[in-house]
Amino acid sequence: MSTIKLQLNIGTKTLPNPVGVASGTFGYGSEYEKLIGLEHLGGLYTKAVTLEPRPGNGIPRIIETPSGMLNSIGLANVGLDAFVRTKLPYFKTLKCPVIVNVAGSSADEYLRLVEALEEFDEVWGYEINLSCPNVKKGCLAFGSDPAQVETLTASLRSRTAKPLIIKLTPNVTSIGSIARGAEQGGADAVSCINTLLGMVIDIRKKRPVLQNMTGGLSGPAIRPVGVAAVYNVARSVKIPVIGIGGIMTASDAIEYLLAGASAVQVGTGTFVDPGIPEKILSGIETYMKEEGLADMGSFHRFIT
Amino acid sequence: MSTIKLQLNIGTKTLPNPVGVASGTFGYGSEYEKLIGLEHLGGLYTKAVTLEPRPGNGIPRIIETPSGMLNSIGLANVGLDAFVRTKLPYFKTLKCPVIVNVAGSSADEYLRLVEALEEFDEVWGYEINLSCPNVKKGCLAFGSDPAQVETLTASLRSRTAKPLIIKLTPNVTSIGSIARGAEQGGADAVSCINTLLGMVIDIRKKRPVLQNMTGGLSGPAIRPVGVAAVYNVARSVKIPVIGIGGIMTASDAIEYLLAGASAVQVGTGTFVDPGIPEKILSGIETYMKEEGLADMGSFHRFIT
Amino acid sequence: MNQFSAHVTKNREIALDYYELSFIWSADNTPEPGQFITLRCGTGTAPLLRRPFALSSYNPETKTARIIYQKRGEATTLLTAKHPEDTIDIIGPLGNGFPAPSEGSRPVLVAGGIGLGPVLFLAKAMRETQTPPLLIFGARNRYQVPLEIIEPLSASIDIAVCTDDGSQGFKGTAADYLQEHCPEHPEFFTCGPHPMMKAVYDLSRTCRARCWVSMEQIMACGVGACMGCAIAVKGEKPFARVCVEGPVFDGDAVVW
Amino acid sequence: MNQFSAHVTKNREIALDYYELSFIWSADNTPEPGQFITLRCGTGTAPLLRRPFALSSYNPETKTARIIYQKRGEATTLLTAKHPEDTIDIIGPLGNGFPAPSEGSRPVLVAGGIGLGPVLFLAKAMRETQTPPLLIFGARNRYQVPLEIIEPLSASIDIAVCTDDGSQGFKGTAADYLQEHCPEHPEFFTCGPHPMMKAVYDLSRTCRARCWVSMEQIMACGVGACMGCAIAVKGEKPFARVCVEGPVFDGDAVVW
Ligand SMILES: Cc1cc2nc3c(=O)[nH]c(=O)nc-3n(C[C@H](O)[C@H](O)[C@H](O)COP(=O)(O)OP(=O)(O)OC[C@H]3O[C@@H](n4cnc5c(N)ncnc54)[C@H](O)[C@@H]3O)c2cc1C
Ligand SMILES: Cc1cc2nc3c(=O)[nH]c(=O)nc-3n(C[C@H](O)[C@H](O)[C@H](O)COP(=O)(O)OP(=O)(O)OC[C@H]3O[C@@H](n4cnc5c(N)ncnc54)[C@H](O)[C@@H]3O)c2cc1C
Ligand SMILES: Cc1cc2nc3c(=O)[nH]c(=O)nc-3n(C[C@H](O)[C@H](O)[C@H](O)COP(=O)(O)O)c2cc1C
Ligand SMILES: Cc1cc2nc3c(=O)[nH]c(=O)nc-3n(C[C@H](O)[C@H](O)[C@H](O)COP(=O)(O)O)c2cc1C
Ligand code: FES
Ligand code: FES
Repeated sequence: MSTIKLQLNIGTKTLPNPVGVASGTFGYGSEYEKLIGLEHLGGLYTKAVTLEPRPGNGIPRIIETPSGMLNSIGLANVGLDAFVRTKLPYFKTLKCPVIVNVAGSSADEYLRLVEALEEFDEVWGYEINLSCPNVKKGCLAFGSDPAQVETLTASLRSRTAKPLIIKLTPNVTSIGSIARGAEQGGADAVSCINTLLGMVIDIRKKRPVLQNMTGGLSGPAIRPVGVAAVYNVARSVKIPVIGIGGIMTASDAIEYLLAGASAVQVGTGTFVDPGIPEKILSGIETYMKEEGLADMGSFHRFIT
Repeated sequence: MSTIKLQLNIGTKTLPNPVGVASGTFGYGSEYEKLIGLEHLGGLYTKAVTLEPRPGNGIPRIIETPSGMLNSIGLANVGLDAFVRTKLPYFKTLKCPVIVNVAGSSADEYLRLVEALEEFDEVWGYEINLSCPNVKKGCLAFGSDPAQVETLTASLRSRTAKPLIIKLTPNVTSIGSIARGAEQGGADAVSCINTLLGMVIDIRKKRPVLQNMTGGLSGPAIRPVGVAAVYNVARSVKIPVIGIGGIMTASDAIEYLLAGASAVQVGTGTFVDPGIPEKILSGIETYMKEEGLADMGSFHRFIT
Repeated sequence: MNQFSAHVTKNREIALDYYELSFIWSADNTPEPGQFITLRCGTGTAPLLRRPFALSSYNPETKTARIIYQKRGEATTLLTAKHPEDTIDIIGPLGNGFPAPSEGSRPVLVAGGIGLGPVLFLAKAMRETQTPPLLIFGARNRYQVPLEIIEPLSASIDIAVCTDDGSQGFKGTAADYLQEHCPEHPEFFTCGPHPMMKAVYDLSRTCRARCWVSMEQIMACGVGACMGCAIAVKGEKPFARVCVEGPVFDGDAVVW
Repeated sequence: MNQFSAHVTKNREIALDYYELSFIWSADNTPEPGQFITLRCGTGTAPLLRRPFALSSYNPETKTARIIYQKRGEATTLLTAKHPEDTIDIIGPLGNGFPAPSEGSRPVLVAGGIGLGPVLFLAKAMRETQTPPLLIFGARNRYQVPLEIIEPLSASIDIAVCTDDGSQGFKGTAADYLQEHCPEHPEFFTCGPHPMMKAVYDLSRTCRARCWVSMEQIMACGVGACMGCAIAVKGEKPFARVCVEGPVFDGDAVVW
């Protein structure tokens, strides 16, 4: 059996393995440090960071749905300054790459965030959240127009040499063309999918369960949508694709890899069982050995 | 307790009650006649009819997914001529409204189908399938462009006075604007949602399970997406909205009604239990009595 | 065909991961060998769809019907937890059963794995009415052979058990056995994994015998409405629905 | 906090739709009254999320912990099917427990429905270390009162059972009882339905007592990562997470 290469190049850097944890589902890492070995993560994508602190949306914010969940956290976070002060020191102690998920309500905000984080080595790279369905203004508008995505990506590109990952929303007519916008703007990778727009109504109270009316649907329910999105995106761009959506098992992750992803992120799955990312990584290794696959690229030759 | 009105006007006609069965999941009705009383249906939406007979897509065509299923039937159907010859006589014997789901690969095909069916009284109305994700050419392209939807709807409108329902796909950036196109074209109602584009991969065979690669995701998994779509569409148009997607119980149907739908269709739910449409209808009646709701419109005053 | 709530009377493991479920039949029609039912194994949304199972026996006096099933995934695992007090939601009988064998032929029934149920039902029916059949059953190893279900039949019909590893009966597949021991003027009735049925069909070509095959395909509705259970067939139409045109097909009609 | 696979030692119905689940505790930390665990009730994708339950007792000698839960929906229904041979996937102990009562105060523990578990745990702890508390438990009717769980405590502490319909003990809500029978210098510790806790808190304002409330909110992660379990609080930040800042809060901090 030949040796297996789990690493993956994203721009100028290398992810140690293909299994990361998705933004907004893993906090800033410390929340899970007692439960799992963070050093095994192939990428810790932080909760979105915004320029100003944000309290997040009204309550309730989450509700379970068939094989999924709907959330409307909003971009609840401490804001850039407190993030730098209170979270970065912790990231310094971590052995896994920390990718900061960045969200803004204007192009300028995105740029200022990246500029401010650029000097810190503990920030491995950026995942640009153009796709959050839970804020009224800003990111969703950007994320659904290829030209705007290209322009914003290009501006960000000129400000950083670190890995720049654009996160795509599935709530568009053609996710492939958005991905092309990101690629043409100079992104090093795209990640997809973010949550699907959804709503659950309390029929006795006769109003949506979530205070924010709609929310983002995640979990196994959306996995087929995510796999199809990755399949489309991987056929639209040459940069690596990071697959997200409903991944609970190694088999689920392998579906994404075969569809064209070079890495994956586990989101809702970690809520269900924090041990899932590690189990997936070892399951991928076993599969690669069994099937004689040498590296992440070798998953891509089967489905054309 | 005042009397309850379950009827609903669509264009010049009236649906007897708000619970129909969705296109492609109920064949032509006869398949279920031994299991349930078809006379209770508030609308039997036929499998899509095309001009020429179509064998449908390759096999396998379906696969279960978490709380849902993926199908790629393709528009398997006997074609217009055989439909008129072999199916219409049966519809004549039915007491429920039969709405013919119409699909084409060009505007001209849609028009010819409606023209040909116009003379038959047993055709209560049309549901125009602009949204099937399972055929390479045609309907999906139409369904994702408001201007094309408006033009096609207007042409259809000039050819029929029967209820004209445009069925919308969720695989678009703004489903509300597609709905507006349909309304401006003269549609009597819109129905939504059709299935979400999805893919499932067999990791041992290393290819998509469905021979057609991608398929349409339906079932409870997509219900939050359907409810959000109906909520958006109902705020974009004044014509009635028919809610579809993952409805299994009266409570699910009521979510759609509260979100802005005036009627619903049960699809995948009928596979799971053919008795579901009737249970839902009686559940809606009970709810209306308990909550003091007089008619379908009265569901719409709570969520704004 | 009816939808009914059936009382479970027994549910027991009969071989490794193979179970036999008995329940009270209350559809209008009496089921025929080769016909199937669909049942809802859970109550939630995952697993979602009804699952099809062929009937393995029917006793008109006690109105008891049975299926033999293998524990495979979520739905069949839930099924193993059913107890005699429980009820299950059943639709049936569905599809077309096996035809009667032609005059003068020796029925050869070939079953593999979960194909045992319908073939056993057929064997029992034939035992009473025609030339006693030869029944060949293939399994991976002896743990997967439900001996106590098969043996009682050996008084009245010839039975050959085959295991891939030779741990019980003939060593080899059911098709291997058939190749070596095919009787005169055979007519084949088979249900099991696709490769096994194909092998039996190929053999039927060589010896110019008729061959009836019970096909499998994933199903959504089970009643002909969804077009989901299509298989490729020869003839005018490229596809046939397993649930209504089958599950039993003339082997000649199938695109193998 | 650890994730561990716990052996179930007992799981029994203790009142109508109320169950007590006992299991072996193997986290590094000893759980405190008011702390909770999350557990995975099924193995499939629906129900999906872990469910939070407050601990109702802990025996350091046998390392046995317990929860009292009500059968409500899919997840708790699955939980009722756990047997002594089974294992369950647990994360805990989570959150902050109840604080010790202030010097000189009389602890008044008010529980309603599924709030009984943490309050019982607290009562048992207080029984040994401080002024014996008064425990008030409210339920809808006598069928929902797990007498055999509550009664053994009555030897060492005062207990008042209240039912909405008067079928057991005091007729009225726990808050009604409290209004009529509030002891001197009380300090409140409460867990139960929101309206009950609000009533207890309002009463605490009237009698200028401290009031500790154990809040509920739907949870996804249970460890502070998802921001899902927010409740509205007073102070600089508008929200607090029940799973890490709570579940026990100073009643004064909560936006009621
Ligand atoms: C006409 C017919 C008769 C059958 N008779 C028997 C029988 O007598 N005994 C028996 O053990 N099994 C029988 N099967 C197969 C049985 O339906 C599957 O084993 C069962 O559905 C597995 O469900 P699961 O959730 O446990 O496994 P899963 O993990 O969901 O699936 C395991 C395999 O079962 C098949 N399957 C899954 N869902 C369906 C579905 N909705 N319809 C059909 N196949 C499906 C697929 O091939 C899949 O790969 C029959 C199938 C058909 C079509
Ligand atoms: C800190 C805390 C401690 C709790 N302690 C207990 C206890 O000791 N005993 C007990 O019986 N119950 C307790 N609960 C409530 C318990 O978590 C719910 O009853 C359980 O989740 C219901 O799940 P279900 O699937 O059976 O019901 P469902 O039908 O899913 O839900 C019924 C209700 O349970 C609540 N619920 C559902 N999902 C969650 C979730 N993921 N997180 C939190 N609440 C949810 C909702 O209010 C919902 O309306 C506690 C909740 C919290 C937050
Ligand atoms: C509670 C919650 C919060 C989330 N917050 C963010 C966020 O801040 N930024 C972001 O880009 N995605 C966010 N997401 C989306 C996830 O990163 C992921 O794209 C999505 O949940 C699909 O993956 P899953 O099905 O594995 O959860 C959030 C998801 C959840 C469930
Ligand atoms: C097997 C299958 C076949 C379908 N065929 C059609 C079709 O021919 N025309 C159409 O407009 N919609 C078709 N649909 C979509 C359904 O009508 C419905 O919009 C969708 O399944 C969502 O509803 P559900 O979740 O209740 O199934 C089909 C769906 C399924 C599952
Ligand atoms: S399963 Fe639906 S047509 Fe056969
Ligand atoms: S449940 Fe995730 S932060 Fe509390």
